[in-house]
Amino acid sequence: MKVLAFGKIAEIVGNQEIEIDNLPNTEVLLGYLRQQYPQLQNMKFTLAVNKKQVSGNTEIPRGAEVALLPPFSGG
Amino acid sequence: MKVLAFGKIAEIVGNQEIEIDNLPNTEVLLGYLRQQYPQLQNMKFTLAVNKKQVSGNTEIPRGAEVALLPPFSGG
Amino acid sequence: MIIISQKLKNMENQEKKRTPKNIFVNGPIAPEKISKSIANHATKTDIGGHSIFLGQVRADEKEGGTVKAIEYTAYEDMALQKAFEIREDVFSKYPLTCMHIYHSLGEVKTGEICLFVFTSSKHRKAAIDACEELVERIKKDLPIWGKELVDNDSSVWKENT
Amino acid sequence: MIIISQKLKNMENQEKKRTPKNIFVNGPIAPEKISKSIANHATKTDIGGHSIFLGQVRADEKEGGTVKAIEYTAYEDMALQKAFEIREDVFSKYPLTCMHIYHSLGEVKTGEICLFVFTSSKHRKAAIDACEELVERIKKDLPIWGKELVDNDSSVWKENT
Repeated sequence: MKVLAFGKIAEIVGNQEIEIDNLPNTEVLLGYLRQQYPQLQNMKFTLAVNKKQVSGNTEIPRGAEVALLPPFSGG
Repeated sequence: MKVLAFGKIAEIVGNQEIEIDNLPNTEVLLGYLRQQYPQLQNMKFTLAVNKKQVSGNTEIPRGAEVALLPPFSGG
Repeated sequence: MIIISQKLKNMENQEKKRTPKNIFVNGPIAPEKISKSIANHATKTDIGGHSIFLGQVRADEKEGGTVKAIEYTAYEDMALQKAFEIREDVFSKYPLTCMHIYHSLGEVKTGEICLFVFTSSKHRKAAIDACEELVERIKKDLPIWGKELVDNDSSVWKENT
Repeated sequence: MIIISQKLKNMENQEKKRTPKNIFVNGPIAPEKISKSIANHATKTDIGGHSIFLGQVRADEKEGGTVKAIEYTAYEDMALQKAFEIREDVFSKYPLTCMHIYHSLGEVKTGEICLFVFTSSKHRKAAIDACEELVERIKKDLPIWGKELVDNDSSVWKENT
Protein backbone atom coordinates (compact mmCIF):
# COMPACT_ATOMS: atom_id res chain seq x y z
CA MET A 1 0.00 0.00 0.00
CA LYS A 2 0.98 3.60 -0.54
CA VAL A 3 0.85 6.30 2.13
CA LEU A 4 0.77 9.94 1.02
CA ALA A 5 1.60 12.76 3.41
CA PHE A 6 0.65 16.41 2.95
CA GLY A 7 1.27 19.81 4.50
CA LYS A 8 2.85 19.77 7.93
CA ILE A 9 2.71 15.97 8.05
CA ALA A 10 4.86 15.66 4.93
CA GLU A 11 7.47 17.74 6.76
CA ILE A 12 7.34 15.41 9.78
CA VAL A 13 7.40 12.21 7.75
CA GLY A 14 10.13 13.71 5.58
CA ASN A 15 8.52 12.32 2.47
CA GLN A 16 5.50 12.99 0.33
CA GLU A 17 5.03 9.28 -0.39
CA ILE A 18 5.99 6.06 1.40
CA GLU A 19 5.44 2.44 0.43
CA ILE A 20 4.61 0.06 3.27
CA ASP A 21 3.36 -3.53 3.51
CA ASN A 22 -0.40 -3.83 3.38
CA LEU A 23 -2.10 -3.24 6.72
CA PRO A 24 -5.69 -4.40 7.32
CA ASN A 25 -7.32 -1.21 8.59
CA THR A 26 -6.73 2.43 9.52
CA GLU A 27 -6.38 1.73 13.26
CA VAL A 28 -3.43 -0.58 12.63
CA LEU A 29 -1.96 1.93 10.20
CA LEU A 30 -2.27 4.79 12.70
CA GLY A 31 -0.56 2.65 15.37
CA TYR A 32 2.29 1.94 13.01
CA LEU A 33 2.68 5.55 11.92
CA ARG A 34 2.62 6.94 15.46
CA GLN A 35 5.35 4.51 16.42
CA GLN A 36 7.47 5.39 13.41
CA TYR A 37 6.85 9.14 13.70
CA PRO A 38 6.24 10.01 17.36
CA GLN A 39 5.53 13.67 16.44
CA LEU A 40 2.29 12.54 14.80
CA GLN A 41 0.90 11.73 18.25
CA ASN A 42 0.17 15.39 18.96
CA MET A 43 -1.10 16.21 15.52
CA LYS A 44 -4.59 16.71 14.25
CA PHE A 45 -5.23 14.98 10.93
CA THR A 46 -7.77 12.89 9.04
CA LEU A 47 -7.33 10.01 6.62
CA ALA A 48 -8.46 9.38 3.08
CA VAL A 49 -8.55 5.85 1.68
CA ASN A 50 -8.41 5.81 -2.11
CA LYS A 51 -9.18 9.55 -2.16
CA LYS A 52 -12.26 9.35 0.07
CA GLN A 53 -12.11 10.84 3.55
CA VAL A 54 -12.94 8.26 6.24
CA SER A 55 -13.76 8.52 9.93
CA GLY A 56 -13.51 5.78 12.54
CA ASN A 57 -11.66 2.55 11.90
CA THR A 58 -11.87 1.68 8.20
CA GLU A 59 -10.76 -1.35 6.24
CA ILE A 60 -7.87 -0.73 3.84
CA PRO A 61 -8.15 -2.61 0.52
CA ARG A 62 -4.91 -4.26 -0.71
CA GLY A 63 -2.73 -1.82 -2.61
CA ALA A 64 -4.81 1.15 -1.49
CA GLU A 65 -3.63 4.76 -1.45
CA VAL A 66 -4.01 6.19 2.04
CA ALA A 67 -3.46 9.90 2.59
CA LEU A 68 -2.69 11.76 5.81
CA LEU A 69 -4.51 15.07 5.74
CA PRO A 70 -3.77 17.86 8.22
CA PRO A 71 -6.46 20.57 8.56
CA PHE A 72 -7.17 22.16 5.17
CA SER A 73 -6.16 25.72 4.54
CA GLY A 74 -6.98 26.51 0.94
CA GLY A 75 -8.46 29.79 -0.26
CA MET B 1 -39.93 76.40 -9.12
CA LYS B 2 -38.40 73.72 -11.33
CA VAL B 3 -40.01 70.36 -12.03
CA LEU B 4 -37.79 67.55 -13.30
CA ALA B 5 -39.26 64.46 -14.94
CA PHE B 6 -37.49 61.15 -15.40
CA GLY B 7 -37.96 57.81 -17.10
CA LYS B 8 -41.44 57.09 -18.37
CA ILE B 9 -42.75 60.34 -16.88
CA ALA B 10 -40.34 62.40 -18.95
CA GLU B 11 -41.83 60.73 -22.01
CA ILE B 12 -45.38 61.64 -20.90
CA VAL B 13 -44.51 65.21 -19.92
CA GLY B 14 -42.49 65.52 -23.12
CA ASN B 15 -39.78 67.38 -21.29
CA GLN B 16 -37.01 66.62 -18.85
CA GLU B 17 -37.46 69.97 -17.13
CA ILE B 18 -40.35 72.45 -16.79
CA GLU B 19 -40.50 75.79 -15.04
CA ILE B 20 -43.76 76.59 -13.25
CA ASP B 21 -44.91 79.25 -10.82
CA ASN B 22 -44.23 78.41 -7.19
CA LEU B 23 -46.82 76.14 -5.63
CA PRO B 24 -47.12 75.82 -1.84
CA ASN B 25 -46.97 72.04 -1.39
CA THR B 26 -46.78 68.69 -3.17
CA GLU B 27 -50.53 68.07 -3.03
CA VAL B 28 -51.23 71.24 -5.00
CA LEU B 29 -48.41 70.39 -7.40
CA LEU B 30 -49.76 66.87 -7.99
CA GLY B 31 -53.25 68.29 -8.67
CA TYR B 32 -51.79 70.70 -11.19
CA LEU B 33 -49.69 68.03 -12.92
CA ARG B 34 -52.53 65.52 -13.16
CA GLN B 35 -54.69 68.14 -14.78
CA GLN B 36 -52.00 69.14 -17.24
CA TYR B 37 -50.94 65.57 -18.00
CA PRO B 38 -53.96 63.25 -17.52
CA GLN B 39 -51.81 60.18 -18.22
CA LEU B 40 -50.07 60.74 -14.88
CA GLN B 41 -53.29 59.76 -13.11
CA ASN B 42 -52.62 56.06 -13.69
CA MET B 43 -48.93 56.21 -12.98
CA LYS B 44 -46.96 55.14 -9.96
CA PHE B 45 -44.31 57.67 -8.96
CA THR B 46 -42.79 59.38 -5.95
CA LEU B 47 -41.52 62.92 -5.47
CA ALA B 48 -38.22 64.39 -4.39
CA VAL B 49 -38.06 67.97 -3.11
CA ASN B 50 -34.57 69.42 -3.43
CA LYS B 51 -33.17 65.93 -4.07
CA LYS B 52 -34.74 64.31 -1.00
CA GLN B 53 -37.54 61.80 -1.46
CA VAL B 54 -40.71 62.82 0.38
CA SER B 55 -43.93 61.01 1.25
CA GLY B 56 -47.29 62.54 2.12
CA ASN B 57 -48.05 66.18 1.52
CA THR B 58 -44.86 68.23 1.82
CA GLU B 59 -44.20 71.94 1.75
CA ILE B 60 -42.29 73.17 -1.30
CA PRO B 61 -39.78 75.95 -0.56
CA ARG B 62 -39.74 78.85 -3.06
CA GLY B 63 -37.59 78.08 -6.07
CA ALA B 64 -37.28 74.43 -5.12
CA GLU B 65 -36.38 71.62 -7.47
CA VAL B 66 -39.10 68.97 -7.45
CA ALA B 67 -38.50 65.69 -9.25
CA LEU B 68 -41.05 63.14 -10.45
CA LEU B 69 -39.58 59.69 -9.94
CA PRO B 70 -41.13 56.58 -11.49
CA PRO B 71 -40.10 53.23 -9.93
CA PHE B 72 -36.32 52.85 -10.04
CA SER B 73 -34.76 50.27 -12.30
CA GLY B 74 -31.01 50.63 -12.00
CA GLY B 75 -28.57 47.72 -11.87
CA MET C 1 2.43 62.47 23.78
CA ILE C 2 -0.69 64.61 23.77
CA ILE C 3 0.37 66.17 20.48
CA ILE C 4 0.91 62.79 18.84
CA SER C 5 -2.44 61.40 19.93
CA GLN C 6 -4.13 64.58 18.72
CA LYS C 7 -2.43 64.17 15.38
CA LEU C 8 -3.54 60.57 15.13
CA LYS C 9 -7.06 61.64 15.94
CA ASN C 10 -6.98 64.24 13.18
CA MET C 11 -5.69 61.67 10.72
CA GLU C 12 -8.50 59.35 11.67
CA ASN C 13 -11.05 62.09 11.20
CA GLN C 14 -9.55 63.06 7.90
CA GLU C 15 -9.73 59.48 6.72
CA LYS C 16 -13.36 59.31 7.72
CA LYS C 17 -14.24 62.52 5.88
CA ARG C 18 -15.36 61.08 2.56
CA THR C 19 -17.16 63.09 -0.12
CA PRO C 20 -19.56 61.94 -2.88
CA LYS C 21 -17.69 60.15 -5.69
CA ASN C 22 -18.90 59.82 -9.22
CA ILE C 23 -20.34 56.36 -9.81
CA PHE C 24 -21.47 56.88 -13.41
CA VAL C 25 -19.76 55.48 -16.47
CA ASN C 26 -20.84 56.35 -20.01
CA GLY C 27 -21.93 53.19 -21.81
CA PRO C 28 -20.93 49.66 -20.77
CA ILE C 29 -18.34 48.85 -18.10
CA ALA C 30 -15.36 47.22 -19.81
CA PRO C 31 -13.99 43.95 -18.32
CA GLU C 32 -10.56 45.62 -18.41
CA LYS C 33 -11.82 48.28 -15.99
CA ILE C 34 -12.58 45.45 -13.59
CA SER C 35 -9.16 43.78 -13.86
CA LYS C 36 -7.46 47.15 -13.50
CA SER C 37 -9.49 47.87 -10.38
CA ILE C 38 -8.53 44.45 -8.95
CA ALA C 39 -4.84 45.00 -9.77
CA ASN C 40 -4.95 48.38 -7.99
CA HIS C 41 -5.57 46.54 -4.72
CA ALA C 42 -2.37 44.46 -4.85
CA THR C 43 -0.59 47.07 -2.73
CA LYS C 44 -3.22 46.81 0.02
CA THR C 45 -1.76 43.78 1.73
CA ASP C 46 -4.23 43.84 4.63
CA ILE C 47 -6.97 42.67 2.24
CA GLY C 48 -7.83 38.95 2.40
CA GLY C 49 -10.98 38.84 0.28
CA HIS C 50 -12.71 40.74 -2.50
CA SER C 51 -16.36 40.38 -3.43
CA ILE C 52 -17.59 41.58 -6.80
CA PHE C 53 -21.05 41.80 -8.29
CA LEU C 54 -21.61 42.51 -11.97
CA GLY C 55 -24.95 43.27 -13.59
CA GLN C 56 -25.20 42.17 -17.22
CA VAL C 57 -27.92 43.13 -19.71
CA ARG C 58 -30.15 40.16 -20.60
CA ALA C 59 -31.74 39.50 -23.99
CA ASP C 60 -35.19 39.00 -22.46
CA GLU C 61 -38.13 38.13 -24.68
CA LYS C 62 -40.76 40.87 -24.83
CA GLU C 63 -44.02 41.18 -26.71
CA GLY C 64 -42.95 41.54 -30.31
CA GLY C 65 -39.23 41.05 -29.93
CA THR C 66 -36.06 40.53 -27.94
CA VAL C 67 -34.26 43.09 -25.79
CA LYS C 68 -31.13 44.28 -27.58
CA ALA C 69 -29.96 46.94 -25.12
CA ILE C 70 -30.93 48.95 -22.05
CA GLU C 71 -30.69 52.72 -22.08
CA TYR C 72 -29.97 54.10 -18.62
CA THR C 73 -30.79 57.57 -17.35
CA ALA C 74 -30.52 58.93 -13.81
CA TYR C 75 -31.31 61.88 -11.60
CA GLU C 76 -27.58 62.20 -11.28
CA ASP C 77 -27.24 64.72 -8.45
CA MET C 78 -29.67 62.85 -6.24
CA ALA C 79 -28.20 59.47 -7.19
CA LEU C 80 -24.68 60.55 -6.23
CA GLN C 81 -25.88 61.99 -2.93
CA LYS C 82 -27.86 58.82 -2.19
CA ALA C 83 -24.96 56.57 -3.23
CA PHE C 84 -22.77 58.52 -0.83
CA GLU C 85 -25.21 57.94 2.03
CA ILE C 86 -25.40 54.21 1.24
CA ARG C 87 -21.61 54.08 1.02
CA GLU C 88 -21.13 55.75 4.43
CA ASP C 89 -23.76 53.52 5.95
CA VAL C 90 -22.22 50.29 4.63
CA PHE C 91 -18.72 51.45 5.65
CA SER C 92 -19.95 52.01 9.19
CA LYS C 93 -21.65 48.60 9.30
CA TYR C 94 -18.83 46.37 7.98
CA PRO C 95 -15.05 46.44 8.53
CA LEU C 96 -14.19 47.17 4.91
CA THR C 97 -10.88 48.24 3.40
CA CYS C 98 -12.33 49.43 0.08
CA MET C 99 -15.64 49.90 -1.72
CA HIS C 100 -16.26 50.82 -5.35
CA ILE C 101 -19.55 51.33 -7.20
CA TYR C 102 -19.92 51.94 -10.94
CA HIS C 103 -23.17 52.18 -12.89
CA SER C 104 -23.65 52.75 -16.60
CA LEU C 105 -25.51 55.64 -18.17
CA GLY C 106 -26.66 55.60 -21.80
CA GLU C 107 -26.90 52.50 -23.92
CA VAL C 108 -25.60 49.12 -22.77
CA LYS C 109 -26.07 46.21 -25.18
CA THR C 110 -27.11 42.69 -24.19
CA GLY C 111 -24.15 40.75 -22.80
CA GLU C 112 -22.44 43.93 -21.64
CA ILE C 113 -21.86 44.98 -18.01
CA CYS C 114 -23.99 47.81 -16.56
CA LEU C 115 -23.19 47.55 -12.82
CA PHE C 116 -19.90 46.87 -11.00
CA VAL C 117 -19.86 46.67 -7.20
CA PHE C 118 -16.56 45.83 -5.51
CA THR C 119 -15.86 45.42 -1.77
CA SER C 120 -12.65 44.35 -0.04
CA SER C 121 -11.96 43.38 3.53
CA LYS C 122 -9.49 41.57 5.76
CA HIS C 123 -11.89 38.63 6.01
CA ARG C 124 -14.26 37.27 3.41
CA LYS C 125 -17.51 37.53 5.34
CA ALA C 126 -17.54 41.34 5.59
CA ALA C 127 -16.67 41.74 1.90
CA ILE C 128 -19.38 39.28 0.78
CA ASP C 129 -22.13 40.64 3.03
CA ALA C 130 -21.36 44.28 2.25
CA CYS C 131 -21.33 43.62 -1.49
CA GLU C 132 -24.71 41.93 -1.37
CA GLU C 133 -26.22 44.73 0.72
CA LEU C 134 -24.83 47.36 -1.65
CA VAL C 135 -26.36 45.66 -4.69
CA GLU C 136 -29.78 45.50 -3.04
CA ARG C 137 -29.67 49.14 -1.98
CA ILE C 138 -28.37 50.37 -5.33
CA LYS C 139 -31.29 48.69 -7.07
CA LYS C 140 -33.83 49.85 -4.52
CA ASP C 141 -32.74 53.37 -3.64
CA LEU C 142 -30.84 54.98 -6.53
CA PRO C 143 -32.91 57.12 -8.93
CA ILE C 144 -31.77 55.33 -12.07
CA TRP C 145 -34.03 54.13 -14.87
CA GLY C 146 -33.48 51.49 -17.50
CA LYS C 147 -35.41 51.45 -20.75
CA GLU C 148 -35.23 48.12 -22.52
CA LEU C 149 -34.83 48.62 -26.24
CA VAL C 150 -36.51 45.81 -28.18
CA ASP C 151 -35.35 44.73 -31.63
CA ASN C 152 -38.68 45.70 -33.23
CA ASP C 153 -37.91 49.32 -32.24
CA SER C 154 -40.37 49.36 -29.34
CA SER C 155 -39.22 49.86 -25.75
CA VAL C 156 -40.20 48.85 -22.22
CA TRP C 157 -39.38 50.70 -19.01
CA LYS C 158 -37.85 48.29 -16.51
CA GLU C 159 -39.10 48.18 -12.94
CA ASN C 160 -37.07 46.68 -10.09
CA THR C 161 -39.05 44.38 -7.83
CA MET D 1 -42.63 14.46 -32.40
CA ILE D 2 -41.46 11.53 -30.31
CA ILE D 3 -38.08 11.63 -32.04
CA ILE D 4 -37.64 15.33 -31.37
CA SER D 5 -38.50 15.07 -27.69
CA GLN D 6 -36.11 12.12 -27.35
CA LYS D 7 -33.38 14.19 -28.96
CA LEU D 8 -34.07 17.08 -26.62
CA LYS D 9 -33.88 14.69 -23.70
CA ASN D 10 -30.54 13.37 -24.88
CA MET D 11 -29.21 16.89 -25.26
CA GLU D 12 -30.31 17.68 -21.75
CA ASN D 13 -28.61 14.59 -20.43
CA GLN D 14 -25.49 15.35 -22.34
CA GLU D 15 -25.46 18.83 -20.95
CA LYS D 16 -25.79 17.44 -17.44
CA LYS D 17 -22.93 14.97 -17.93
CA ARG D 18 -20.09 17.06 -16.58
CA THR D 19 -16.64 15.72 -15.77
CA PRO D 20 -14.00 16.96 -13.29
CA LYS D 21 -12.29 20.12 -14.54
CA ASN D 22 -8.86 21.31 -13.50
CA ILE D 23 -9.15 24.09 -10.94
CA PHE D 24 -5.43 24.58 -10.29
CA VAL D 25 -3.31 27.44 -11.56
CA ASN D 26 0.45 27.61 -11.06
CA GLY D 27 1.32 30.67 -9.02
CA PRO D 28 -0.94 33.71 -8.59
CA ILE D 29 -4.15 34.29 -10.57
CA ALA D 30 -3.61 37.29 -12.86
CA PRO D 31 -6.29 40.05 -12.86
CA GLU D 32 -6.29 39.70 -16.68
CA LYS D 33 -7.46 36.11 -16.31
CA ILE D 34 -10.47 37.47 -14.44
CA SER D 35 -11.37 40.12 -17.03
CA LYS D 36 -10.93 37.57 -19.81
CA SER D 37 -13.24 35.19 -18.00
CA ILE D 38 -15.84 37.96 -17.58
CA ALA D 39 -15.56 38.95 -21.26
CA ASN D 40 -16.13 35.30 -22.27
CA HIS D 41 -19.64 35.55 -20.84
CA ALA D 42 -20.76 38.41 -23.08
CA THR D 43 -22.22 35.92 -25.56
CA LYS D 44 -24.39 34.33 -22.85
CA THR D 45 -27.21 36.83 -23.03
CA ASP D 46 -29.44 34.97 -20.59
CA ILE D 47 -27.10 36.01 -17.75
CA GLY D 48 -28.27 38.94 -15.60
CA GLY D 49 -25.77 38.80 -12.74
CA HIS D 50 -22.26 37.59 -11.98
CA SER D 51 -20.87 37.09 -8.49
CA ILE D 52 -17.11 36.85 -8.00
CA PHE D 53 -15.03 36.10 -4.93
CA LEU D 54 -11.28 36.62 -4.87
CA GLY D 55 -8.93 35.46 -2.13
CA GLN D 56 -5.85 37.67 -1.73
CA VAL D 57 -2.74 36.83 0.33
CA ARG D 58 -2.45 39.05 3.41
CA ALA D 59 0.79 40.35 4.94
CA ASP D 60 -0.17 39.14 8.42
CA GLU D 61 2.15 39.75 11.34
CA LYS D 62 3.63 36.57 12.80
CA GLU D 63 6.08 35.93 15.61
CA GLY D 64 9.36 37.22 14.28
CA GLY D 65 8.16 38.74 11.02
CA THR D 66 5.58 39.48 8.37
CA VAL D 67 4.06 37.03 5.89
CA LYS D 68 5.54 37.63 2.45
CA ALA D 69 3.87 34.77 0.54
CA ILE D 70 1.82 31.60 0.89
CA GLU D 71 3.01 28.38 -0.68
CA TYR D 72 0.09 26.16 -1.66
CA THR D 73 0.14 22.39 -2.08
CA ALA D 74 -2.77 20.04 -2.64
CA TYR D 75 -3.75 16.40 -2.84
CA GLU D 76 -4.63 17.19 -6.41
CA ASP D 77 -6.53 14.07 -7.49
CA MET D 78 -8.75 14.15 -4.43
CA ALA D 79 -9.21 17.93 -4.61
CA LEU D 80 -10.38 17.76 -8.22
CA GLN D 81 -12.78 14.92 -7.43
CA LYS D 82 -14.13 16.81 -4.41
CA ALA D 83 -14.38 20.08 -6.34
CA PHE D 84 -16.40 18.21 -8.96
CA GLU D 85 -18.81 16.91 -6.30
CA ILE D 86 -19.22 20.40 -4.82
CA ARG D 87 -19.73 21.80 -8.32
CA GLU D 88 -22.46 19.28 -9.17
CA ASP D 89 -24.12 19.84 -5.83
CA VAL D 90 -24.19 23.64 -6.16
CA PHE D 91 -25.39 23.38 -9.78
CA SER D 92 -28.29 21.22 -8.63
CA LYS D 93 -29.16 23.64 -5.83
CA TYR D 94 -29.15 26.97 -7.71
CA PRO D 95 -30.33 27.91 -11.22
CA LEU D 96 -26.86 28.83 -12.50
CA THR D 97 -25.73 29.47 -16.03
CA CYS D 98 -22.00 29.16 -15.31
CA MET D 99 -19.57 28.35 -12.51
CA HIS D 100 -15.79 28.65 -12.47
CA ILE D 101 -13.31 27.82 -9.71
CA TYR D 102 -9.57 28.51 -9.80
CA HIS D 103 -7.09 27.97 -6.97
CA SER D 104 -3.36 28.64 -6.95
CA LEU D 105 -0.64 26.07 -6.35
CA GLY D 106 2.92 27.03 -5.48
CA GLU D 107 3.97 30.45 -4.25
CA VAL D 108 1.59 33.42 -4.17
CA LYS D 109 3.00 36.68 -2.82
CA THR D 110 1.15 39.09 -0.53
CA GLY D 111 -1.29 41.23 -2.50
CA GLU D 112 -1.67 38.56 -5.18
CA ILE D 113 -4.82 36.54 -5.88
CA CYS D 114 -4.91 32.85 -4.84
CA LEU D 115 -8.61 31.99 -5.28
CA PHE D 116 -11.11 32.99 -7.97
CA VAL D 117 -14.72 31.81 -7.73
CA PHE D 118 -17.17 32.99 -10.40
CA THR D 119 -20.89 32.23 -10.70
CA SER D 120 -23.43 33.55 -13.20
CA SER D 121 -27.20 33.33 -13.29
CA LYS D 122 -30.27 34.91 -14.79
CA HIS D 123 -31.01 36.64 -11.48
CA ARG D 124 -28.60 38.03 -8.94
CA LYS D 125 -29.72 36.07 -5.89
CA ALA D 126 -28.74 32.64 -7.24
CA ALA D 127 -25.34 33.89 -8.40
CA ILE D 128 -24.59 35.59 -5.07
CA ASP D 129 -25.76 32.72 -2.85
CA ALA D 130 -24.02 30.05 -4.93
CA CYS D 131 -20.74 31.99 -4.93
CA GLU D 132 -20.79 32.35 -1.17
CA GLU D 133 -21.57 28.67 -0.66
CA LEU D 134 -18.79 27.64 -3.04
CA VAL D 135 -16.21 29.74 -1.18
CA GLU D 136 -17.19 28.20 2.16
CA ARG D 137 -17.05 24.66 0.81
CA ILE D 138 -13.77 25.19 -1.04
CA LYS D 139 -12.16 26.36 2.18
CA LYS D 140 -13.71 23.60 4.28
CA ASP D 141 -13.62 20.54 2.03
CA LEU D 142 -10.76 20.78 -0.48
CA PRO D 143 -7.47 19.10 0.52
CA ILE D 144 -5.31 22.16 -0.07
CA TRP D 145 -2.68 23.50 2.31
CA GLY D 146 -1.14 26.93 2.61
CA LYS D 147 2.22 27.51 4.23
CA GLU D 148 2.77 31.14 5.17
CA LEU D 149 6.34 32.16 4.40
CA VAL D 150 7.56 34.78 6.86
CA ASP D 151 10.21 37.34 5.97
CA ASN D 152 12.60 36.00 8.64
CA ASP D 153 12.69 32.70 6.67
CA SER D 154 10.44 30.84 9.10
CA SER D 155 7.06 29.48 8.07
CA VAL D 156 3.63 28.78 9.56
CA TRP D 157 1.06 26.29 8.30
CA LYS D 158 -2.31 27.98 7.91
CA GLU D 159 -5.44 26.39 9.30
CA ASN D 160 -8.94 27.34 8.11
CA THR D 161 -11.41 27.90 10.91
